[in-house]
Order: sequence, then C-alpha cells, then structure tokens
Amino acid sequence: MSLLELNDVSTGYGHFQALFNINLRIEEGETHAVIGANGAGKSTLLRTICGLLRTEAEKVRFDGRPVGQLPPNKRVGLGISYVPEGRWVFPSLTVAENLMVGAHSRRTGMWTMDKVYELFPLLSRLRQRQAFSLSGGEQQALAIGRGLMSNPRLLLLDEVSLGLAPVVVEKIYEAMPAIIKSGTTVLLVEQDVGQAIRFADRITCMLEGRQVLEGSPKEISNEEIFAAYFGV
Amino acid sequence: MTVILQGEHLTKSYGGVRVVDDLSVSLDEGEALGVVGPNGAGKTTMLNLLTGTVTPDEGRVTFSGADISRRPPEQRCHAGIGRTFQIPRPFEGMTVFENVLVGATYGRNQPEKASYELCARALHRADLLPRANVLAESLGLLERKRLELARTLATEPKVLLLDEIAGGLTEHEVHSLVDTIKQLRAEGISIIWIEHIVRALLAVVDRLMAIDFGRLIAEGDPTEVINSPQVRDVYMGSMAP
Amino acid sequence: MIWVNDIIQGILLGGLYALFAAGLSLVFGVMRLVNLAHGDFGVMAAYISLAIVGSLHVNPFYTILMVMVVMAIFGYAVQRGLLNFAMDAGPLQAILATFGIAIIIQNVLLERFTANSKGLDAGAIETAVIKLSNQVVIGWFPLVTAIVSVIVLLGLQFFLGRTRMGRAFRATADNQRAAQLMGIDNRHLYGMAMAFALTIVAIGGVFIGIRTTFNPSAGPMRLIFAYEAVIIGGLGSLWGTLVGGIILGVAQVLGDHAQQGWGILVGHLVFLALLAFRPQGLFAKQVQ
Amino acid sequence: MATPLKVERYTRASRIALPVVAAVIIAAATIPAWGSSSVIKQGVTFLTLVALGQMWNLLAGYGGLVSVGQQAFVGIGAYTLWVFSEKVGINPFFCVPIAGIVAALFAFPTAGLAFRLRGGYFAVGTWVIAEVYRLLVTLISWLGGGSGVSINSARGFSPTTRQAFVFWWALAVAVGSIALVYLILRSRRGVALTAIRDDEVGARSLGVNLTRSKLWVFVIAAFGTGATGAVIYLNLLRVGPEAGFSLQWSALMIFAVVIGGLGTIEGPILGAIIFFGLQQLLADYGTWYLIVLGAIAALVVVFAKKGLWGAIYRRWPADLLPVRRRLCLETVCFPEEAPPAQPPQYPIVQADNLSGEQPPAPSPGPGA
Repeated sequence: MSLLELNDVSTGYGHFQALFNINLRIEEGETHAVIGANGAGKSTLLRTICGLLRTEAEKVRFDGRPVGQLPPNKRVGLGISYVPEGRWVFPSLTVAENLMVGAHSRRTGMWTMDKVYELFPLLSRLRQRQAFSLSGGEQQALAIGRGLMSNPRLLLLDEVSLGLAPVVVEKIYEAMPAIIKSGTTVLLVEQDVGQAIRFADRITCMLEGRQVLEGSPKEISNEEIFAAYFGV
Repeated sequence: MTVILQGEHLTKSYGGVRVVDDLSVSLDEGEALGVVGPNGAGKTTMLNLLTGTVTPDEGRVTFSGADISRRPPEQRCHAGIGRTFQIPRPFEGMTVFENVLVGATYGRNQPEKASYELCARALHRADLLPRANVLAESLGLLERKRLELARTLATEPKVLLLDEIAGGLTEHEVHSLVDTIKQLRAEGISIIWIEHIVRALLAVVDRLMAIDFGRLIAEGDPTEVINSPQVRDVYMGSMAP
Repeated sequence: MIWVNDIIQGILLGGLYALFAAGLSLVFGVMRLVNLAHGDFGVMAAYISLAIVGSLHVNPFYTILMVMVVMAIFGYAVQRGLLNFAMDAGPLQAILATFGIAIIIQNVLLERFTANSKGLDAGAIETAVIKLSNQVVIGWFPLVTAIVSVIVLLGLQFFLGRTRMGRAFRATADNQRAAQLMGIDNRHLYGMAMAFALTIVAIGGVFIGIRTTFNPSAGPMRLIFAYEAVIIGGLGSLWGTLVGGIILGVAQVLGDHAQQGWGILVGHLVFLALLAFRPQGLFAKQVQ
Repeated sequence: MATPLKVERYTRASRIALPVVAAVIIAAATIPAWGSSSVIKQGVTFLTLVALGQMWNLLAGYGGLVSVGQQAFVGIGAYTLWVFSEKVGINPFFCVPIAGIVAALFAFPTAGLAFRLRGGYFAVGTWVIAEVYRLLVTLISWLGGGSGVSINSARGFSPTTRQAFVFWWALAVAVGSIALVYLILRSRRGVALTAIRDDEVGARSLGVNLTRSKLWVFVIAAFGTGATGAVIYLNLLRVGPEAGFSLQWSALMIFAVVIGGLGTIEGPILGAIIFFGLQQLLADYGTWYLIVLGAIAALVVVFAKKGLWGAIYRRWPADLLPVRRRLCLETVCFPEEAPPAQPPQYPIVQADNLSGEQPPAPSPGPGA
C-alpha cells in the first residue's frame, strides 16, 4: 500500500479547472518531486493533498484512509504537513513561537525545537525575533522547520526556492538530506528543476494541469523535461 | 515609434520583500509586449502598478508622456488603460451586456444611450454578442475571460493589459482567444500580455520580457528570450541544458 | 487640585472601558468580526448576576465566577451555532447576524426584566473612599475596578503570550489558513475566542452593573465606549486599548465637570476628532 | 455595425405588474376616505417602513454601506419638522421635503467621518455619530432637551384631515422611495451601483469612481430617511431624543431588508410586509415581534443570503420592476437562458488568498 494515493483527481477554483485526472502514488520514505512551469497546477496538487482544497473522500487516500474531505487541521493530525508557497509564517509571532504553533497537533517524534535549530542553525540565534523581520531565506527555513514540528509522515514542500537568491536556496536545501534521512516522505514542488531532481527518487512533470512525464530522474533526459516544461 | 506607456524604476515592497525591484518597462504605440516569469516574480504587481490598483514605493508611471503615478485606477481607465484580471471578476448579478455597459458608460464617461453601439461592438469583438442577455454568473470560464476582455474593450483602451487570460483554457479555447487578441492588435491597440502559456504568447507578441525577483532578466525577440540562458536558468535552475 | 481628582477618576473609569474593549478587540483580532452585540452581552451578564443575587442573596462580587462560566458557554454556543456560519456567508452577513443578536438580547431582557433601571448592590464598598486631600477623593470601588481591569489585561497578555491556545489565537489572527495548516481547528478556536471575550465582558458587565444602574437598552452605549477605546488606542494593541479607554474616561469626567451632563458627548467628540486626524489610532501596531 | 440596436427594459411580468401596481397605489390612496382611524394609522406605519427599508437597501444592498446609524436621519427629519413648523411657522405638511433636504445636508459631515472606517467599523462609526446627534439634541434646551417636543401646529387641522394628509404623505414616501431606487437603478448611475454591489475592484478598473458613488448613495438615503422621519412624526406628533434617535429604527429597516432580500427592489417590500404582519400578529406580546424578527433575520442572513425574494426569484424569475436591460438587434433579442451544460463547479477557495503575499494583519496580542 502506498502512503499517498491520488485517484483521478480533477479540481480547481470556482470555474477554473486547474487539475485534470491526476493519478499519483507516493511510497513511504520516497522523495518525489513535481516540476513544471507556473500555472501547471503543481501548487494546486499540494493544496488538494493538504486539504486547502477538498475533493471526494476516496480520491485522496493517505495510509489507506480516504481523506479527500478532511479539513487541513485534521490532516495534520494524521501526519500530512504542508509548507506553503509564500511561506506564510506568522509575522507577529517570534521564531520560537512559530515553531511552537507548528507543534500544535501534538504529534510526537524525532523533530523537536532543538532538532529544528540544529537543522537550521541560522534560526537558532533568531529565536526571539518576530518573524516579519526575518529575511526571505530565514522565513523559508522557519516555514520548513515549523512544518517539521508536527512530525509529519508526509512533508509537502511548495516552491521552496521561490523568490530566493541561489546562494540562499543552496543553504535551505542543505537541510534536505537530514529530513530525508529522518524517514519523512517528501513531496516537493519546484520550478527549479535542478534542485528538484537532486534529491528526488522520482519526478512528475506537469503541464497545464496534466501529468505529462513521470519517472526516475535517471531515465529522463533534460531535453524531454524541457519539452514537457514549456509544451513546445 | 512613440512610447505610449512607461514604468520607470518601479519598486514595490510587501512586508520587507521587494516584489517589484527597480523594474522599468516601456510599451510603444501599437506594440504587443509579452511578459513571462515564475510565480511570484512580480508580474501581476507590475500590472497593478501600471493600472493604479497599487501605488509604487519608488519610480513613476507615464502615459502618453504624462505622469500618472498617483492617479487612481478609474482615472487611468479614463485615460485609456484597460486591463483584465487573472481570475475573472464579472459582476455576477448583471447580464453580459450590462457588464459591458459599465465599461462603456463609465470608462468613456458618456451617457448610457450613446454607449449601446460601443457595447455591441465590444461584445462582437470578444465573440460574446449572442450571449449578451445572459446573466454573468451562468458563464463558463472561457466566456468569463471573454467578458473580461469585452468589458475592457468597451472602455476603448489605447493600451490593453492582459493578465494570464489564457490560463485554464483548453487547447482549442486558447486558439480562439489568440485569434481574438491578434485581431485587436491589428486594430492598433497596444498590448502588454502576461502569460505562462508560452506558445500562445509567442503567436502574438513582438517583444518579450522575462522577470524574476521583480527584476528584468531578459528582453527582446520572443524566441531568443525564451531560449536565452537566463530564462532557462530561472525555469530550469542548475540543470539547464 | 479638583482637576487632578477628575483625571484620577477618569483613569479609573478608563480601566473599565478597556475591560469591555479587550473582548471586542480579541474577537476582531482573531476572526475579523465586529461584534455589534458586544455591549449587550455585557448587560446580559449584569442581569444574570442580578438574577443570581435575587435567588441566592449574595454579594454580586461572589456571582462573578458563575456569570463568567455562563457567559463563556453561551459565547461558545453562539459562535459555533450561528456566527461561524455567518462568517462563512460573508463579512456583511456576519455584521448583520451580530446586530440581530443584539436586538434579540435587548428585547429578551426587556421582556424578562422590564425597562426599569436596575442596579447591583455590593454594599459598603460602593461608598467607601480613600481621602488623599480635601479635593482628591478616590472611591474604593472604582479603584478595585481599575485594579481588576489591569489584572485581567495582564492575565490576557499572559494567556496570549504564554499558553498553547493563546499562541493559537495569535497565529490565527496573523494568518488563519496557515494556522489551520498547523492543525488548529479554526471553528473550535473561534468558539473559544468568543467564550474568552464573553468571560472578560462578564467581569466588566458585573462591575459596571455595580457602578451604575443599567437597563435592557444600555448595551449599545457599552459597545460604543468599548469601540471608541479600541479605535483611539489603535487596532491590535492591548495596552493601546487601555490608553484609549483612559483617554475616553478622562474626557468624559472632565466634560461632565465642565458642564453637567456633557461628559459622554465630549467623549464622543474626542473620539471623532481623533478619527478625523489620526484614523489609524494612537498605537496601531505596524507589522511590516 | 450597421444593424440598428435596441435596448428593451420591460419583461412580461413587468407588463402585468406595472398596471397592477398603479391600481394598488390608486386604491390605497382612497383608504383615508373609507378606512377607520386605526387602519389609517397602521397604514402609515407600514408605508413608512417600506420607505425606510428601500433607503437602507440602497445604502447597504447597492452601496455596500452597512450603517446602523440611520436613526440619525429619522431623528433629524423629525426635529426638522418641529423646527420648521413650530419655530419658522411653515405648514407642517410642507416640511416633509425640507426634512429630507436637511437630513441630506447632515449626511455630508457624517460621511466625511464615517467613510474613514471600513466594514464593521463603519457600522459602529455611524452609530457613534447618531449618538452624537441624539446627545446634542438632548443637551440643547432650545430643541426641548431630553423631554422632547410636540408638533402642535399639526393639531390645528381636524383629525380626519390630518390623518388623511399624513397617510397620503406616507404613501408618497413609500411609492417615492421605490420609484427613486427604481429610477436610480435604471439610470446610468444604477449601472455603477450594481457593479459596485457585485465587485468593487472590477468596477474601479472600468472607470467607476467608488467614493463619489458611495457618497451619492449615502446622501440620497439620508434624504429619503429624513423625509420619512418627518412623516412618521407627523403621525406621532411628539418626538423626544430617545425615541427619535432610537436604534430600533435601524433594527426596523435592517430586518425588513434582510428578511426580504438585500440588493433587490422587491425584497425590502416583501420584507416590510412580513415585518408588519408579524408585528400585528404578535401585537399582544410586547416586543416579542422584535425578538422573533431578529431571530428570523439572523437566520435568513446566514442561511439564505438573498432573502425571501431571492428564494422566490430562483423558482420564478420574474422581474416585477424591470431594471434589467436586454440588447436586441432590430426585433430579435438575444436569448436569456443559461447554457444547458454547466461547467463543473469546484469548491471555491478564494484563490487570491492562496497565492503569495498576505497583507500584514494587526494582531490582538501584546507587542511580544
């Protein structure tokens, strides 16, 4: 049984259909990357998994359980943690408080505040700073750390590198091996293909709401990806 | 070629993050300019700065040589800047015709009776005339996008700013929309078009600019820009071929 | 010296207004809801106290705890039963729903307790004073009220800053969707926020009921004072709200002193003047 | 395009409704000739309620301005009536339009302050300003102070004459308010107001000046409410600050509009009928009618956003008062039916909220 199953998911916003018949299997412990240009539906896919968008219950299964109808707060309790695009840190809360709120679901496991500070040493000296005063990279690290505080079985990372300078992105991604090693299943969405495939066991390429390419990064050539990316 | 719409050194920050950073854009009369860039690159904010929905922290916007940086959106509309929204926002309780009437009467600042002709023409150009008396809430996505276009056309814009107008449409729908936009171009309307469906964009625009982090990263011939190392870099990151 | 006395009285009164305002601002902060029934909830609390006093024959001070519990349960129920749905329907709908509740409370109280003014009798403390000089006289009861207000505000600050649920409140205020992604059940949380707001308002309601008489239509005035304190202080600032309450209280006492009966009007005018010249309030918190 | 264009306004329902409405108005106008004194008095109550509802609906339903301070203009209307009839000596029946104009004048400074506030804060802001007017009247002894004043000049007429004129005035403000809203909506301004009702940002981008439209609506609503206030107190003959500036006036109009249906002309009329019916039905039970109405209003606003008229309209879409425009070429009008195949509707998550930056929000917490 796969940890996460999407069965023929079609969804969107009001009149706007963003996903067309998506089928996806993610195995426990796997790192899976979804790539594609903007507007491809990558973020919508993650929102459907974390519960910001709902579908019929059966269309999203987590650990065998139909969860398509559950609100996000319930899914966190089951072990799905979403690190949103745009980071969404709580601006008026301090770094430490942001992490404490991240642990609101009371799921226990290896991730604690100290472990997160260990993972992102840059956060450790900012503990008492309000999150709005952090730089983009620091906010991104905080958002990931906060997502880990619920000790998820499945971590959804949405556009981690968005709006960050390459050196900063590099710093953030340094944390990836440790996260993967902790046994957490990771599903990440990236526009930066290079970053995505560095850690991914499998990749899915999306174009305009549809899956156009899937496989392990070794099997797929750059040219194929480029073609799938722009649809040209 | 004379410049019709220009943004100079525009900067806008939200919560300490520079969404648009010292960005300059200029549009010649009769030109069609395409804009690409990853999510959050500041494309829509740039558009909002040009239309007045957002005021710049720094920099200025000129239209036909006049500084319009501090003018509210309605005045810019009167001046001849029309826009469509990424997520269509029709007036749902009004009919398609009445929606367009708002643009014709208020955008052109003229009496209602004098606007009917203009409305019919705008509807015709956007291929919506047969749907004129349908309530806007019952429209599907393509027709909503077309209504966005028709409403704006009714204000008789000199410049048309399109925000991802092809997004979410089927292949066939994109084609028909591209034809409409080509038509508008041929009529002499200057266009700035933000779009991530690249092939739609390439079919229309004369020039392409790519932005990231709110800054310009490439500008020029559309095909060259899309194949430029900078743009490949932005999209594909470290693995760019 | 008589002015000094006035200002002291005004400050003490301001504490009470801040107590009312804290609940209003908590509800607005957490769920962006302007609760038009807030003042009526306070009056309702006073009547509940009155009813308990009537049957148990105790000093109204001893009823506060019971009133707090009743109001908390009531608040949670109203939020989960109606207002959550109202907020889903839209901001305009939410305002109108609270207005409906306000009118219902006013008229239920009118039916049950008649339009006559009532008062809560707390005994000797109401008239006991500390005489600092011939002209500066501080009543024990206003002093206790102000002290309790500050204690409650401190307690609220502690709660918001140091407890799990308090942090959840603040996280939701910052970004409701992100809070939900952390496992915070917003519907329950909104219920709790309303329960908390009404617990605080219960204290204020009983104290104001001891201080002055009240009738079923006294609610709107309470709401308006609380609202003025919030706006003067600036949205989102707890201690700004206290300062707002104090400015309002001082303005009212001084106004009354200058011309008997003009106090409330002067308070309103000070508020409107501040609104005209500093619409963002004195201590608006800028999260930039 | 060379084809001649025509815009049709009438619908089949309206072709039937308009003569019926005209007949009803004429029939109603004869009531003072045959109705009993209590029928006439209740008629005045009902008709003024219709007028107040129409005005509040214009304000909130079209202007998006949820004011709970409209009692200010009822009170101002009432006191204007008193000042001009008692102090100036004008025939009280001529004071109704004057009351409207004075209320409209007061609307300007009121808007100047209240327009600085948004949403719920606007609601309470208008309320505060109404309180200021009430307190001013209470404190100014020239206006009778807290104990109120009597409109004695109206007593100079015989009771039947007075009642008849009051009734006709009430009929005039009711029909007038409906006609006013109707004509506004049919006019160019109505296009802008309906657009604002549906989407403010979209309206602005098409050239609509929001502030001007809202101010305009606020002033017109004040005018209608003030004139109606004068009619109400021509009927009651005695006004005090507590009653004239009572929150109950706002409750009345809000409940009527909300129950009937916000943002339509027919809704508030229907709401007024229901309100009035319940008031009569529960007349023996004190203020229970307000409790019941408050509960109905709170439930309707939450669970049937478009009110009773909205529910009826969904089943039988007939515009009795045609404000809609239909575009026709020569004699052929384009169809009004929706397409048969509806595209799938997805759960609507406000997509703008999902993408990117969130505006910084004030926090209730201490400045930790």
